[in-house]
Amino acid sequence: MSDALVVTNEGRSMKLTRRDLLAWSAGAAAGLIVTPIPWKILDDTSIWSQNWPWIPQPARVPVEIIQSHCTLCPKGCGLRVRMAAGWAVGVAGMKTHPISHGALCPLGFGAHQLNWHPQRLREVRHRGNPSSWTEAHAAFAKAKSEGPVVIIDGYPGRGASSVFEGFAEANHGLYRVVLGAESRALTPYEQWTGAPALSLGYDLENTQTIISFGAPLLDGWGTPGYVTRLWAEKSAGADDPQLRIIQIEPSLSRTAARAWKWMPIREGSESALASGLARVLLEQNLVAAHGPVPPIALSEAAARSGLSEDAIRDLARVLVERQPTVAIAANENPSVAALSVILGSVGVRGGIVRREKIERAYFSANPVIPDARAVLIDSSVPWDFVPQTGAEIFRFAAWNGGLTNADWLLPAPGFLEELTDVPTAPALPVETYAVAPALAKPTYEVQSAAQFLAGTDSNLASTEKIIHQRCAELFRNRSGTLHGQESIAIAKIESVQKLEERLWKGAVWVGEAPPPASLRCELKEWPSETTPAHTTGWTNSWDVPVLPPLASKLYIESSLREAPERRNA
Amino acid sequence: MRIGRNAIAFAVGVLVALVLGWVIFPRVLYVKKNQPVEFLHKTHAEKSGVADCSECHTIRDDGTFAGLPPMEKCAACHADKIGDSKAEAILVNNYIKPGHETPWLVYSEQPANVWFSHAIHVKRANLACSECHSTYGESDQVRPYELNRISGYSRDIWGHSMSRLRRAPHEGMKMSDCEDCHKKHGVDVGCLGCHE
Amino acid sequence: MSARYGMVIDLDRCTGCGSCMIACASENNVPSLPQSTARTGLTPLLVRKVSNGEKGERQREVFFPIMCAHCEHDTPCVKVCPQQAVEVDKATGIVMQMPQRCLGCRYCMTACPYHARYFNWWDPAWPKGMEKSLNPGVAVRMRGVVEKCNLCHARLHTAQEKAAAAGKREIDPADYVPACVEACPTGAIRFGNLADSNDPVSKEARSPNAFRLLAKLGTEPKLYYKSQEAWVRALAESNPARNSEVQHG
Amino acid sequence: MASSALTDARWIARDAERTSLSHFLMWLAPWAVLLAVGIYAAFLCLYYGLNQTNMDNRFAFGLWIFLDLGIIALGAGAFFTGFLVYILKREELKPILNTAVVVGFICYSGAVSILMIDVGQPLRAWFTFWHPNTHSMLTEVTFCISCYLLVLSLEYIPILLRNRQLRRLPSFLVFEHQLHKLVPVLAAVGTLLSFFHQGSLGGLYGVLRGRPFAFRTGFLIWPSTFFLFILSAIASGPSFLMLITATVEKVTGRKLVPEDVFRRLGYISGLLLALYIAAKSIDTLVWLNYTSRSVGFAPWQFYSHKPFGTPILFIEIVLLGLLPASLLILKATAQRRWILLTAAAMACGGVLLNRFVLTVQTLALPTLPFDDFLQYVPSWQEVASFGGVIAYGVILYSLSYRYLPLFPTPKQGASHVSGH
Repeated sequence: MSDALVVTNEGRSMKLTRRDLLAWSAGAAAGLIVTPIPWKILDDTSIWSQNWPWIPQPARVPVEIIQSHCTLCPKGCGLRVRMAAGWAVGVAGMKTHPISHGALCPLGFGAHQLNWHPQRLREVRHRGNPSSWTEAHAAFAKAKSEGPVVIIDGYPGRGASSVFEGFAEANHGLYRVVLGAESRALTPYEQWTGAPALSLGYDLENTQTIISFGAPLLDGWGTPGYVTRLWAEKSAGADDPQLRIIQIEPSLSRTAARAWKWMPIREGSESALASGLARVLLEQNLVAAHGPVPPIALSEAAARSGLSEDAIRDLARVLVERQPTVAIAANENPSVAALSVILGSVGVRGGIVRREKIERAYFSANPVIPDARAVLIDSSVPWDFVPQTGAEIFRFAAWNGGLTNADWLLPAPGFLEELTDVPTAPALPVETYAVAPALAKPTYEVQSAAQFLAGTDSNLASTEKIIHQRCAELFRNRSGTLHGQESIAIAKIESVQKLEERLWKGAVWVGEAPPPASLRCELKEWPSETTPAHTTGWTNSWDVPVLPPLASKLYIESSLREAPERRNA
Repeated sequence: MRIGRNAIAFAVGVLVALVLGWVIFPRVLYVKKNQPVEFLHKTHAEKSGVADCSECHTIRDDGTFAGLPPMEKCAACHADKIGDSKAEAILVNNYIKPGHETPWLVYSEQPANVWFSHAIHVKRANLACSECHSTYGESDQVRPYELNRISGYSRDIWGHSMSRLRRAPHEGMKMSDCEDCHKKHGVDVGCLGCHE
Repeated sequence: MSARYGMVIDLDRCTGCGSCMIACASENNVPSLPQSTARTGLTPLLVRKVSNGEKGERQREVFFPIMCAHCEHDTPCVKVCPQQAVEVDKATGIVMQMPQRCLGCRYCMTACPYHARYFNWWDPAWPKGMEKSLNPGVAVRMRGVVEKCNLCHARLHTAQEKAAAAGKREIDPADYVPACVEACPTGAIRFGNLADSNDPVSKEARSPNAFRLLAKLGTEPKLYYKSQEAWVRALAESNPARNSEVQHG
Repeated sequence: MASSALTDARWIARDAERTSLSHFLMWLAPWAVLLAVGIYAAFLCLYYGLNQTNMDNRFAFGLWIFLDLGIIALGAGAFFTGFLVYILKREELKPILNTAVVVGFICYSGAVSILMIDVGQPLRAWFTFWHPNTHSMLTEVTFCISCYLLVLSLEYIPILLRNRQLRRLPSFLVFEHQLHKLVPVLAAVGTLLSFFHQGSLGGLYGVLRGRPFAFRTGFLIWPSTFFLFILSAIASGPSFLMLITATVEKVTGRKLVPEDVFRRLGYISGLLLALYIAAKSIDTLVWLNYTSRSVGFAPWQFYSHKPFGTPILFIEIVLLGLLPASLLILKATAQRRWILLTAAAMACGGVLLNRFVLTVQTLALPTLPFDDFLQYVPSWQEVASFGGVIAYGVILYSLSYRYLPLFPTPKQGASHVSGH
């Protein structure tokens, strides 16, 4: 009762009571339900969560597909680049490419993102401090006026390479090359055949047995698509394949896991086993050759490799079962090369052949450079090449590979950012030539080493000029065929312009291989054993110092591959 | 008496809420923006005799839709001022002469996750542009672009009526509107038929 | 006509190079985040290394590309999603995942026996400028939603649009090839219409060496594998292994 | 006035004696801290996303699913007591009715809030209501739980309105009176809803064809776990209520409900537990010999991963099932209060273990031939938000106990609806 009284009193008074407030808010709440406020907010916030402003979305622009070539390493695989608004938004392999057959290495598929890699070199740096191109030019001009310049090239045979050579000749400098593992494996033949390593290759199309001493044949060796295609068509899954791949390797690598036969041996015993095999072949007259006989007893070869003597004998027999048989080393290994010679597979169809008639061999670079005023390192040189010299070092690179002793770090064009030509890939049996035009807008103020040199020396031909000369040469020689959307013999092409048109659209010229017999080989004595430099699995097919961000899918977001150990870092 | 007082308070509450929701809220939710140039479809249809939408809003050979015509298209006629309207001056001086694209505000802009193919709707289903874009093609004045502050969408997606009950034919471009039309034409494309 | 897109993966041809994984991620604008690990990363296509557990010379390894198997019958993820963010497309048989509808409850992930569904634990992000390299056809997903293989659906869109522009109803099969299929250097991954008995892929799917993982669950996956090696085929039926030789991808 | 600033006496029912405010606040303080930490953890999860948790692509459900299933099972006491009192007219259980409602409300609101933290896109959670997939157990769960939470709130309000101060508002008095008439109806509705979502929570894992360890066949669309969950929930619910009440009696040092209520609850709990264990055993046998093999999996290999060996099966069925059941039923043991309570605790433990096995172990087990067994340790954020929910429960219950008539006070009769 008392309650009621209180309330009526309040009722007369006009002052708001707690009760009025409660009634009011109850009404407001009830009213709100029939307004758009709660519902629209519910809807719009959910839409907002579908389009968070901080999440980047690709622009709606038409996509254009352009055929070109990968220039990140000397393999030069054919590319299908998806371009949108002047940027590469995706890469795939060029199906019509006569060598790579539409294949790329896993890293190639992420290459279009490399130009924005956090480790991209964005500015000229001098001993760690920001500098400018003018200062770099001045410093280089001064250096070359004071003494000889050594130029290191990691990708010989390009137009840029001949700019380097031209400069070296004109300025009493030296031109040196750093070869990839595949080419290094061919160098032993140089002194036995007189043909430069870079003119040699394996005629794998016609090979029946490959004995690989740790070469990652199915994991980025040579031009990936070339070998893997052969393997897939002739070998994969078959119990008695047309192409037998025997992998000699301490651990079960990708190649070993997929090879026809895998023989685990002790670390570093490749040479011993190769010599041992050669000895068995010679002693049991399994081969035509009669010498030289390797100075190693079968027992020793067995002891060092960890295989039984019988296993080695059986292996020797297998090697001659299906010939031609080539022995391929992971790196420079004279014993393995000599085994190929004993097997009689040099200068024969399906063996080691000569693809072009060039006589001059390149001098491969020695890190120790005693008397030079300046060393210029092209961006194609692997980051692990660290010159030991007192000279001033000009290091071109698109990406920063970590620690370096270079005085100058000079930002080079990145992926698809400059016009370059694509010479024959290492270890191929035929000559090829292609062109990779500049597709993407240069992301930063960059200069290639060739541009840089041309800038210092006005009467030096530019890369572009040389490429045009080469096209003209190709047209004059009238040999070989051009593989584009359709294949056409050079002889059938009307003009240089037409030829260039096709090349700029991604066509590949393939030369006619000289007869195998043109390569003569003479092995006087069994080569002394050398311990080859260790090659690191998949990354040896990839010479740029950084990996595309998406590579993390392979070795961080999955355990498909081992993380490559960072060089110098 | 006691009840009465409560009822009044309650009613006041309801009223306040209604005003807030139906009158004030829409004004707060949407922010009005003006087009960079006062472009009139009607004028172009009449003066320059552009008869068909596709003359400017083309579909490329690969089926992709070019959307709004690029600046060159305008420049073809408006390289120099035609007449001396204010809009004309803005177009020529601010965009065509310096060669900037005109930053049009697209009323029917859909978010990134929506995939809409004009080719399929126009060429295969033979829908008239007005089916979705209403009579905008004949508009003789530009209306401001209204941006939803929360969702960032154009108001045209929801439609003008807040309740969505009294909205004009061909108004509204929410997913439900697409679905209704698909149902009407017996088309079933699934989620990814329209989403990226 | 209603297609039933599926794949046959020839494990004998797979060298485990991983090209498909990167091509997939690149096509679908999948980010590579420094924080991601093998547990939390986004790999709509994941190649897993499996060993036969033997030692020495007799040791063998095979690589299993694992992706959404697009189960045809009683599809586990479709059944469990509370708000229809997953559905089997009638026209193509593709199991579709709608990130914009997804509320991130992850029930579908617990339902999927192949662990082929992935959660966006972080907001996607790219190094400065790299967003320019994103594929225009595919919308980037946001944090807090599930994603998986949609069989490169953006490419189907492009093909459909092209067909429509040419006034055709059916797409040209050559216009619709998923990124992984396109990328495989050895042609191990084959893509085709299982409903069409003349399609080489559906023929292969019926070959004696073809098998499916966990087919015994009765969900009719449309992802087939094939191998000449018996121990590999045996995996299809075997119970989960406990030995640690088995590598976990 | 000055005195009222220091004390909250005018808010406490006249006939209930409660400890001093300061003493009460001291009791709340630690829980408040725990709650604060929990809220911070929840904020981290919502703001930065679920990378704050330690879940991953294969362990996509973590601690929270176990927590949700667990507390919702224990919260079943609410609807079940309501069901017993209003539908089965078991008047003698009336004294614990209010406490049952509050506990239920706490469990369910806690579960829902945890759920909202643990989905990736809470802003879109309402899509489930707008675009429901009627085949999904989770849809059923979402609908039933949110509806039942509403029901619980409606049941909670009248208790709330019986607070001494609030009752002074006549209109509320009327409102409360009306609502109170509704309560039996609400109880009925609640029972129905609860039956369904308890069941669908079981179905949640039971339907997972892709997870042979959890997959069950069943009746119509419902796998056997659907029914097992209902049974186990109503079995553990009363035990949990008993534990709560006993704890409150211990903490406050007051006798709150007549002893026979305990024994009654224990007896019901015991009977249902026995029934559940029987059903569970049959289900397990069927699964071992039929279901698991039907999808081509040898059932025993699921138990071959330490620490989830066969002992876990024994503990779940015998040690924390059969044993407490008999202890609760048998007069000799049920007489002794400490045995009764221990048995109740074991019963709850058994049901919790069941939820754990079904959720966590299922995810840890491999499915692909080359999968391996997974480990998962929750991050502190997960644990903290868990703790936060518990703290929230304790605090809300303490407040309710202090200011609302949860238990009949000695002077009061059984019926005390409105007025005074």
